[in-house]
Amino acid sequence: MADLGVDLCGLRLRNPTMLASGVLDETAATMVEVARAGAGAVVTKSVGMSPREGHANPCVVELDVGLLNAMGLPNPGIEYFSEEVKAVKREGVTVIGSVIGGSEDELAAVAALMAAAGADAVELNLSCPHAKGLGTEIGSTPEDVERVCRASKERVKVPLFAKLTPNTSSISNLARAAERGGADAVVAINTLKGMAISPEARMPILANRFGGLSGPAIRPIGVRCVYEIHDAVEIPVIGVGGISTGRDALEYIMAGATAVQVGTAVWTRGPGVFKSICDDISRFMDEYGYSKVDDMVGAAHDTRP
Amino acid sequence: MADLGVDLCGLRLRNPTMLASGVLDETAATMVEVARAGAGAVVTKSVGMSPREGHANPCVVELDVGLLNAMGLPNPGIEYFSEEVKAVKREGVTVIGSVIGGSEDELAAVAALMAAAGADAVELNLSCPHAKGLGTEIGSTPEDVERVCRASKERVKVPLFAKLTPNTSSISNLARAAERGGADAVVAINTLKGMAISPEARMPILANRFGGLSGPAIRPIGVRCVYEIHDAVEIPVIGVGGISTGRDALEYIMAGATAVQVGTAVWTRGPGVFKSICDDISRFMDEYGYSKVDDMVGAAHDTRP
Amino acid sequence: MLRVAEHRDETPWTKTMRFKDAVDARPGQFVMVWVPGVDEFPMSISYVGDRFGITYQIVGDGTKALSKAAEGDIVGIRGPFGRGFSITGKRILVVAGGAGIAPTAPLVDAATKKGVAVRLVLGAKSSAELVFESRCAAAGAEVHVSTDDGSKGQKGFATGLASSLIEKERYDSVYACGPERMITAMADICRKRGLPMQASVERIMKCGIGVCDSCALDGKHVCTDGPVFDLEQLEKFSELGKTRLDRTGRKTGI
Amino acid sequence: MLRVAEHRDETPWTKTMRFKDAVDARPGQFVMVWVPGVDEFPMSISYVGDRFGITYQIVGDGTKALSKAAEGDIVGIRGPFGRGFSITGKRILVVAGGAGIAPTAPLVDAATKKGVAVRLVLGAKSSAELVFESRCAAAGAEVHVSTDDGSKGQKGFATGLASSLIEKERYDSVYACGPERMITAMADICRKRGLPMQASVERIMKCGIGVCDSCALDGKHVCTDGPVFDLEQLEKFSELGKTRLDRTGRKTGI
Ligand SMILES: Cc1cc2nc3c(=O)[nH]c(=O)nc-3n(C[C@H](O)[C@H](O)[C@H](O)COP(=O)(O)OP(=O)(O)OC[C@H]3O[C@@H](n4cnc5c(N)ncnc54)[C@H](O)[C@@H]3O)c2cc1C
Ligand SMILES: Cc1cc2nc3c(=O)[nH]c(=O)nc-3n(C[C@H](O)[C@H](O)[C@H](O)COP(=O)(O)OP(=O)(O)OC[C@H]3O[C@@H](n4cnc5c(N)ncnc54)[C@H](O)[C@@H]3O)c2cc1C
Ligand SMILES: Cc1cc2nc3c(=O)[nH]c(=O)nc-3n(C[C@H](O)[C@H](O)[C@H](O)COP(=O)(O)O)c2cc1C
Ligand SMILES: Cc1cc2nc3c(=O)[nH]c(=O)nc-3n(C[C@H](O)[C@H](O)[C@H](O)COP(=O)(O)O)c2cc1C
Ligand code: FES
Ligand code: FES
Repeated sequence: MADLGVDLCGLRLRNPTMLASGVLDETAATMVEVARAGAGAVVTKSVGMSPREGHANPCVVELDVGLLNAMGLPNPGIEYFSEEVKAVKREGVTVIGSVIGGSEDELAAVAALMAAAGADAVELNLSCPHAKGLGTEIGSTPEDVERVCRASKERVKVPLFAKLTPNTSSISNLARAAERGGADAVVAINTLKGMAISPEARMPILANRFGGLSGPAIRPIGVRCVYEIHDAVEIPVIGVGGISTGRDALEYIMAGATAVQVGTAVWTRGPGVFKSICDDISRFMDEYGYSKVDDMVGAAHDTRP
Repeated sequence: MADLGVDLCGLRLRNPTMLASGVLDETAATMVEVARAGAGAVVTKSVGMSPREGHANPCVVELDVGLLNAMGLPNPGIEYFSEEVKAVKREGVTVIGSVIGGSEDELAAVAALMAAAGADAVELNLSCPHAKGLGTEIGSTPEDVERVCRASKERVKVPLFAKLTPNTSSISNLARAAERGGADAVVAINTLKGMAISPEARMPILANRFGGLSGPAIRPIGVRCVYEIHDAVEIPVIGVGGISTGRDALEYIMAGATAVQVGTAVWTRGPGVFKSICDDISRFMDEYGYSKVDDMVGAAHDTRP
Repeated sequence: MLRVAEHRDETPWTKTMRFKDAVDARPGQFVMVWVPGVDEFPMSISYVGDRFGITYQIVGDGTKALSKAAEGDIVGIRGPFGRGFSITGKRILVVAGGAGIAPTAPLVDAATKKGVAVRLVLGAKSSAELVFESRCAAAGAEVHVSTDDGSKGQKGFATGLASSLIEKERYDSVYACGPERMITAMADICRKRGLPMQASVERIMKCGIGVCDSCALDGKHVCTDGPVFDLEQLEKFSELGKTRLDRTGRKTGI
Repeated sequence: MLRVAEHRDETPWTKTMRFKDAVDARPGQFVMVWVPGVDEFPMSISYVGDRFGITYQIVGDGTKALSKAAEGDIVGIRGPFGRGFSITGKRILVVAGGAGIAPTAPLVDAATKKGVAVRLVLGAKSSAELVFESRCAAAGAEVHVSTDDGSKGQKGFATGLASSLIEKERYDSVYACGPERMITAMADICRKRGLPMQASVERIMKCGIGVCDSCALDGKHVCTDGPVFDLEQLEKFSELGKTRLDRTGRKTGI
């Protein structure tokens, strides 16, 4: 049987799947349940310096092709959340702490507190498309990305991941900036900025009007982004966007992802999705003669017969 | 019964639906068939100065959520194509000529020839995500868009549309630039840059590797773009991306589109999709008490009780 | 979006809204109700099947706005979501406190229709706030009323009345919906007596579909694993009756 | 991606490839065959149902690369696409020229199975290039061979042999697949005789699914409206036998 373990910036994961930030990861108990269901690691909800309620309801729109959400980064603040991180760590789960901040200093401060709480790695969310002053607004230019990564890098010893936005004309440029700024890995992609309108109500459905599109709809975009980033940087890439089967995960891995994250598919397929993806990958590796995941990373770049 | 007619830059369309560029519009006979099936107007395949074969096969990937294509802008060149335009006009069909070019001068020259052939309007394709030197590469910055529109505007008397790319951090900025450059309307959106990989073959499926994502997957992105553009410019917006039902079209109209284009749905629902969309819209207008399409344009902007 | 077919007052603070449409749902499932421009919130389905409906108390801005909707107006509905009640046994006791009657009334309908003998304890603050008493009686349930102020039926809480019924008669299963302390009290009684029990619980809901974690209860989710939980699960909850998450995700006392 | 189960030579330039998988298709439908890293092109299905297959002539880079695939190798398949033949009548004449036997052999299978009397005219350049003669005979068809060089059967084109059969016997329907001038010649004969006819035609295919317009034939599309058209439609085509679109979309002589 194939070995599904992967090495990611020195972290050893039992399999390449992780729970994506923002999905079932605001409380310790839930994160532990998801890890038990099969995820190789969990990424926490994006947490900031102080508590946030997030946007008013409606904050999700269910679509045939995925999900549109404008949760608005609700979170209990890093002080409170540190206890949740510790509780997850006590259960032996690999946990990556996602952080947000309104400025590079605030972000670096939250990152430092997240690391202090025991997170195995810290993921900078530079890419939420629907919360003012957080996310995209500090991650939309290469200059910002570099500066922000550098500030956090100085305060964090554990691996630092930069999660990038696809709402840009060149995600490679953002990835290069993250690498220059000292990020140890790049995570791509966050959601695409979208909107759904109710013609009957003649208004946008989300209370925040704009939201982030996730799920199967964005997979071809995410795969393309990972493929481009793999060509642009030396640091590992973590692929996310629309993964719900092993085959979807393999697209990302062959595009260049060392590991993958799964969010929306937890809605459609439940937390069992992690095990199901791993089983698929393992069957594929046996059939196509791969003994370790690493042999497949970026494989779609080297062949043209 | 509701009146479906719309006025678009002085053109009177019997209904707000048009065939989108690149789908069933390389030959006159096909365009006439699609118009007979119900489209209010047809946009031609994007045509350049000289003939192009386009990319090798495979050039499409069928997805659950839409279509990924890298046709590579095959076209017979404007000299040959002028005869097709004339043949369509002879049948009394409203035809919008889509044009491409490697530089602003070439584009303006093709636009002028397209207008001379009798096109009712000219659409500048500034946004194809998968053909080198054409499309996005001359339409990815506001400066380029403005310059290119201005050059064509000087040579074309009929209405000039600028078709924009969503592969950007701000489509509003591109729309403002098009308006400054003299465009009479903005068309949004073209496809999103994407990729599909075959894990079994360990390579991208499209011969061109990268392609453009269209269909239901991109509708929330297109609606968001039209909503943003409607706030940014005074000129009309034409909405396109993932429309296959009247309700989809109404999302765009309420976001601010004066008319809509339909491409990928011709694959899933056949050319009858135009009539079906119009029937849906008409039923909706009767039920919700709208007497003309114009009363719904941008309606989702004005309400918050 | 659905059109309101009927909108009637049950009490000064409780209304029932019915729609032209049918919903294929089990008693205990809920929908997310969108009042355009105001809010979206969870509501149990109080009438399943044809012309489905909800029954709600007016407590804040969202329900106040909903209460103003006229017949023919449109309301957004997502769902049905969650797991409903499962009806087991020949004789059951249903305990409903306040708005807790909303999901239990269709349970009474379904159970009596199946030939199950149903005793319903209907608790409210006062006689003016009793809902669905005659509906449940007409369905064939034996209805026992308790009011906090004694204005009708037995004075006191529903749990008191319920526990005296349990002492008198053997039930195959107990169903509870109402304030959380009523649920924990019923759970205590049922555990001691070895009675199977199911209860519907409430938490803040944002997504309603199991992604946002805002309705978390010890790692389970009210929107997908619930809102109806059985006694075995209820006993495992360390947070039940003690804490709930606020909108930021912090545990706060109930 | 499907695995090649069997790959055999039919003639020096024609091979049949079969897959482990079944396809639910009508005779006359086609698939798009992807040879990774090389090309994707349309091929008629020559075996429908279980272990479906294609039968192809090696003409260029794509088919040459395909011909090198070994058993167990993977090939990409999209489809089945298009409209196939419909079998009508009690006695039919099938005329196949060259690789035109690929879609007509399963038609012969299906028709004989239904109890229809089938006469097959099988045309090829020489006896070495005849494909599926024994398959069709075994299925129960009366097979008439013509070769351009007279190395087997009647010397000359398949159309000549077909027209002499039509003079001798009354057919309910005629089916043709092969070079375009064979199709137009058969259409002439059938029109004159008032015989119903169906023919499969070829055009450049890029998408295969009715979006790109590259397979256009007078506003119809070979990939979705065809590849099989009936006589009524064939007669309306002004381009048939005269012009076809090249890869840029310009009409060029055939
Ligand atoms: C599964 C479920 C079923 C429910 N069924 C019914 C029912 O059948 N009848 C009924 O009257 N009530 C029901 N409720 C409670 C109902 O959702 C709240 O009364 C309603 O959301 C109040 O909204 P508001 O805007 O009027 O008040 P607000 O002023 O917004 O809030 C008043 C209180 O309602 C609760 N609440 C508010 N928003 C939410 C939310 N999004 N999710 C959960 N609770 C919230 C909180 O406790 C809050 O303090 C149910 C709740 C849940 C979770
Ligand atoms: C509906 C349909 C069914 C077909 N069925 C069969 C079959 O069963 N057996 C068989 O041998 N051949 C069949 N063909 C023809 C087959 O598609 C071509 O022989 C094949 O594409 C040649 O590819 P190549 O790369 O080897 O040759 P190339 O060197 O690429 O081309 C050789 C010739 O093949 C034709 N061709 C090439 N590419 C395409 C394309 N994408 N679409 C259509 N024609 C093309 C052109 O006429 C070209 O000049 C069919 C064609 C169509 C349209
Ligand atoms: C409900 C929801 C909430 C999310 N919240 C966050 C968040 O807090 N921080 C973050 O970095 N990404 C967040 N995301 C984005 C996901 O982590 C992920 O990048 C995106 O959804 C694409 O993956 P998917 O298609 O597997 O969901 C959220 C996504 C969803 C659906
Ligand atoms: C096969 C195909 C070919 C296309 N070719 C062109 C083109 O030549 N010029 C252009 O401006 N857009 C082209 N497009 C983009 C469409 O016009 C449209 O903007 C996009 O597909 C989104 O709309 P849809 O989801 O309705 O297809 C093409 C799209 C498809 C699917
Ligand atoms: S309401 Fe979002 S997980 Fe339950
Ligand atoms: S091959 Fe594209 S329309 Fe037929």
